[in-house]
Amino acid sequence: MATDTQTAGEHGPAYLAHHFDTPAQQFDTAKLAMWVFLAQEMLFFSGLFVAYVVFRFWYPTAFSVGSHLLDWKMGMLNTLILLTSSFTAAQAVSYAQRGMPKRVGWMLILTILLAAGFMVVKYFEWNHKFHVGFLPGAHFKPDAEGMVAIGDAVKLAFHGGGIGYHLRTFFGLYFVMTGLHGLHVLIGMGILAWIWVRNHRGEFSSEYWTPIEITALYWHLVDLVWIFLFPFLYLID
Amino acid sequence: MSNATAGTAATHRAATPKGEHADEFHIHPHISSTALNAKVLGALYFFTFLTVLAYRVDLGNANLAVATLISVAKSFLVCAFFMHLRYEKAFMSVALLGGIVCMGLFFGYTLNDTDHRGEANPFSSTRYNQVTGKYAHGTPEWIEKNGFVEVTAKFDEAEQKALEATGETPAEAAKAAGLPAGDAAKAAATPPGESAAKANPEGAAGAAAANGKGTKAGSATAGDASSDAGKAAPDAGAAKGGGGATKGSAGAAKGSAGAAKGSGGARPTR
Amino acid sequence: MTVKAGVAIPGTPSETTDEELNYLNNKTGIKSWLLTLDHKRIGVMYLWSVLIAFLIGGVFALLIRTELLTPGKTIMEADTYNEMFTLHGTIMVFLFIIPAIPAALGNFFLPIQLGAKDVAFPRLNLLSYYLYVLGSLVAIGSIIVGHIDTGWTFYTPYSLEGNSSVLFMTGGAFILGFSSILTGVNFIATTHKMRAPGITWRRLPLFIWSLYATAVIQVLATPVLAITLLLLILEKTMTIGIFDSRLGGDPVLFEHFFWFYSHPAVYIMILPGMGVVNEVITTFSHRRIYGYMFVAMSSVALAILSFLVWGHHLFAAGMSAYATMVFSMLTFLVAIPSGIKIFNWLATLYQGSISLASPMLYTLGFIALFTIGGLTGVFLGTLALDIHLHDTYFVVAHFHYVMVGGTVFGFLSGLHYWWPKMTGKMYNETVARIAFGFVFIGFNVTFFSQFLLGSQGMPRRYYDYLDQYQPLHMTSSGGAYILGVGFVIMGAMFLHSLFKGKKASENPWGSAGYEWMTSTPPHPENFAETPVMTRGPYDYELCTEAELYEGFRSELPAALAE
Amino acid sequence: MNDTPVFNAPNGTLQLPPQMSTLAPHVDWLYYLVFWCSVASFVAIVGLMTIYIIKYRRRPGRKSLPTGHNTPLEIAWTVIPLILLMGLFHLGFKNYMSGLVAPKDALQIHVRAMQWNWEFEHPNGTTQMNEAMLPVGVPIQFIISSSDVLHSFYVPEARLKRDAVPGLYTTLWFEVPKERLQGKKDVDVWVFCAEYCGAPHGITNGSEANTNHSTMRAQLHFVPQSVYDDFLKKGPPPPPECEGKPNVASCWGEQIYEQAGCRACHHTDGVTEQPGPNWKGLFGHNVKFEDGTSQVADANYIRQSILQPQAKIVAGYTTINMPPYRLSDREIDAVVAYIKSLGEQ
Repeated sequence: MATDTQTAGEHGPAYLAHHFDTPAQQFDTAKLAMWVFLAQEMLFFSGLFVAYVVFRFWYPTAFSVGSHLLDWKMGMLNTLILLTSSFTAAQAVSYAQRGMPKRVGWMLILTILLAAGFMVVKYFEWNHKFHVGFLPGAHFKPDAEGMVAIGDAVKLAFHGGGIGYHLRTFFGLYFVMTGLHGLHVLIGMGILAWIWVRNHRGEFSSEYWTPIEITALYWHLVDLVWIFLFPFLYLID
Repeated sequence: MSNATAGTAATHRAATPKGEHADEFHIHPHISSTALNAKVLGALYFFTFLTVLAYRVDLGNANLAVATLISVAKSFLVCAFFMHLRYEKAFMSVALLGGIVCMGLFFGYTLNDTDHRGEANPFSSTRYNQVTGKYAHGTPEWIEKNGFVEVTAKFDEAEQKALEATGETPAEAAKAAGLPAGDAAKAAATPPGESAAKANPEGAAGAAAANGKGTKAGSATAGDASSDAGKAAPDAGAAKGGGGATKGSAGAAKGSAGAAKGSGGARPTR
Repeated sequence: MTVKAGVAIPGTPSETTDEELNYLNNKTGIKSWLLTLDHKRIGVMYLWSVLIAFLIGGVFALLIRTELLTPGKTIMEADTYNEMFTLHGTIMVFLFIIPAIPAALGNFFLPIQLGAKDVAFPRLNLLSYYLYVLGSLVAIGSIIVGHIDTGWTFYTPYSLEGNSSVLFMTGGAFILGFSSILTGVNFIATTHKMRAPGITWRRLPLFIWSLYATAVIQVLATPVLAITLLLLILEKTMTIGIFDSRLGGDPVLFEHFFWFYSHPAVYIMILPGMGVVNEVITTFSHRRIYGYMFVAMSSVALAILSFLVWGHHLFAAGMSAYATMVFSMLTFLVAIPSGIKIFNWLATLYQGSISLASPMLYTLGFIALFTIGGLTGVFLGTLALDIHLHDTYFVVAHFHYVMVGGTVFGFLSGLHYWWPKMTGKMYNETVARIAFGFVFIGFNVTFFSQFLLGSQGMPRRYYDYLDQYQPLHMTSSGGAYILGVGFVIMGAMFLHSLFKGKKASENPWGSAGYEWMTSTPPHPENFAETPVMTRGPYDYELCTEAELYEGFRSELPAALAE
Repeated sequence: MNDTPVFNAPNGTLQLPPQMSTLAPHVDWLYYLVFWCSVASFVAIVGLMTIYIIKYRRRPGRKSLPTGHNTPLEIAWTVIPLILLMGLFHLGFKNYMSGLVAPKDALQIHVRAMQWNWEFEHPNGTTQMNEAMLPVGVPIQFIISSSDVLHSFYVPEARLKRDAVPGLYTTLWFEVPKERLQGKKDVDVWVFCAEYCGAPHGITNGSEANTNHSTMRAQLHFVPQSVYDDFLKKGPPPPPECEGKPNVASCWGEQIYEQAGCRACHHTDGVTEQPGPNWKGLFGHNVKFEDGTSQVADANYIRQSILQPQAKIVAGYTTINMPPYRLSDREIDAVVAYIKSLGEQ
């Protein structure tokens, strides 16, 4: 409906859609909708956390053993990376509000780079798990190195010399939780890149920066999810 | 009543602004200073180190609570400052709270089920039966026990002949006549794996021990069972009776590693 | 502007050039429909889509009832039968009943009733529609891929076995879920920020209140369906061991996850129907709704309570006794806001000026049938009775009384009520009433007999049954055919109206509602000028007699208008 | 059991099936309480609606009266139903618990559900497929589990139902009052599967017993305690229909083939090889397995295939997993005899 957008220009600035009366109304509507959408995202992840808590209470030993097989240093590194990227995203919004598009661009690039760093660390982590056979669910078949890593824990979490039944559940949850979070990171990187392009084109100003703020809100949610994932998966005793 | 007119495509917008923002044409946002954002980031780093520190210190069961509390504090910082929730209209917080309440319901009610199964009745919704010492069908433990066990089948040609003709196996006939030799023959004719699965004397004896009462039939079969099984049965029964007596089946059934496996060890292997 | 009917879409404009500008004639051609950002056109596209889904689901229903005429094989084998009821359930739930009122009628009338030019995010709205189409196609694709026979609940571990058609169906439902979420987000933002001057929260039409409550559920519950189906898909493809008992997972956990969404989903289905009833009952009683805030707040209360009671689907499933206790107690609470609504509707009729036009017939039908549906819900909430009645035909009858007697009657009521506004055409009132007679009688014959079947112990999803149940099954099937005839008559009536119908006036029913203030069919931007509302949508006291009765007399048969 | 009033209708009513448990009269009383309350509410609501429609129908010159407000009335119709409903909740929960928690001395019967059969295991290990002989006048606790998908153990005449969940034990109990025998040799009670559990793809007659969800039935034969004790000692005998036949075992085997649900997958016409291998001519023939080995189908092979079907999978049959069937020795021998007789034809 291109014609509508063109005629819409008659009643205000170009970025004001035809069905809104004021930029303030448009801005508030977008932000409100984004918060509602974030509530939706929370519920989406809550399903995974519910499953996590149920099985953690059922199989405490297996979960404890499982978490010791994860590298908490990598987890912490990733936490710091994501927290920093949240900071740069917040800074991007601040600079946009003050009308400094150059700095906005740099902050967006930094955010994307940090996100990429997060994914690289994740790649090495997953790669190691694949390598030693710590795969989700039915595919959980540790090789010799994996068995060494499990070590003494075998006595606790393994049964009759067979496969550790509930370690499979732990790794099933680990891969699904970090996998879905990683997917959100990737989607966020895509959106951030697109916002960077629009910023580069000069679409934003101190009067109009709604998309930057909306994207930053999404990015903070990705950070929030990781804030909980980190101790729940990596730091269990 | 109607104010619709045959308008043209380019109608004039109403001059009166509508909605809740009567005179807000320009947006006046709260702008967070770099210093504030940096302070928040510092606090977040601090909490991250704190949560790792708390993990290195063994706090027992409190570890999960501490980790959760620190995470909540961190998310509060992110929401309030990075996401500007402090400066937003109340509805944004309502949306967030609505989500949190909903999540709470999801957690609370699901756990109210999964963490209290088997409390009204030890057989109700438990993975492990303390009385018979068996895992339910379909659990990994059950599959390991029953899924891939070799059967050494034994088939008696004479028995088959007798059955085809009269409907009674020689063993049956002997049993009916009350001859002990018949029992022995029958026991021998039964493949070992099958005998465990079917006759299951330890199950019957266990039930008797736990309930303090066995049906007549149950005791009779336990008596009939071969001497080895008979010896093993009371031990197993006692062990499992003890398990059944402890309330909160939850402990025995769900503590995957500890209690359940303890009784698993006491079970006679098949 | 020359107007040509580009596509077969309702409200085919007449070939005159001096027609008022409206949303149907401002642009033409297929592209103007497929790429439209106009909420009205998207609403119309939704309407066509859900009607097609309803037709497909209805055909499956008739096949099921035909098969059940006799015990054993009547026309199909057991596996085909299982596929039929699965498709009937999934199509009716995900493709028809959830989007029917909010996405079709709601999309059309929410902005109009708010005096807004469009929903808050028109592009998102179009995206929702295309997600709906995509999800529907993927879901229906499961028929081609293979044999989908899990039932619409996809309970594990049965759904983990079998072929990949389950992946298509759940994948389709996953996409449909996002369509639903985005619509919900859009509606919440629109309701908050797009109201015309003068429309305060206390003057908000009750249809909007119910759509708002629905949207809240859509946003908060649907993501849990998404994650559930995603986990199911992952479980099936990668065996991650969350729902699969063989890997230490818990099948009952799947039921929790599933019903955390699917119970609130029942309110996604019924609340908009209740919203329509509020509009219709005031219009045809010419009376302000009794206890406006009570009715509005009962919608919100239902939305909140809907999250507290999902466990009543699991009473027999091996849930802990604590959980059954809490869930049963909370389930009874749902009866309170539902009861408030019914009592308030009765009080609205009291001392009104009641006309029994076809939309009102469906609304009164709704009240009667929803009462039965609600009261039988009390049976099912009572623990000891649920243990007997759960998963029997009693449950089937109960939810059809709520879903068909409630939502579908609400939808039909709204469709008849708003048809003139949407298409600019009137339909034949006499035929509409005949169709109502068939639908109402057919429905009751079909499903009342199922209450008896269920309490006698006939389990649901049965292909074959003991001979003792046959008389009631035959009655039920007979009713289904009557119901089918009713829908055929109705469809013919609407098609006739579309092409040959009399032109409708702006306010044929004499309603005080906001949406009747604009032209018929509505202006592309709903109101030629942003309206300023000086009264509430139900202030019949403030309307003159001429306003209320003028249009009414001219449009209806004399007998009605008297 | 508890002090809920009872509604006695041993042979059932229009709405409810016969009462075959001590719990049923209590549940039925509750049912009729809710029923009559519902009828009263329905008549009140629809009655008022009808009266209003007639009394306040649209007529010329009559305008609707303005809507008033009556707070006490609204509070009344909120609070009164709430109190009634909480009373109902109490009664429902009490009866639910009495169906869940069995008396200490209950006879324990293990029930295993599998697609599409019910297996009953008596305390001494005797198993029965799709039928069970049980004593009257004794509380019987069924401990239910499932080895494949969800099923639900539903006994309409006892007003009880409990899902069979893989990986969990669930339970219910009931007692058939002695009076229900009324001099008869036994009373039969149906067990249905109430949780959808599917059907094999490509079956030819879904109305056969134990071939899909809708025919997954079992019959409980309630007999006097003495008869039950006798049964436990001797195990299931060959059916009376087979007595006097030239080959008793083969006749019995054919019955087991029908009743235990073998025919859902195995045909005996010598033509249809799906879903499971055909039985005609099987005996004594060489069978090739998935792992490349082969074996002559003798009695021991058939025995193992029944008890542990996954031990040796015939080449080409990997898609459907046959569940293990725990038949008694005599029953297995009978099935072997039946398969043998098919080969000889």
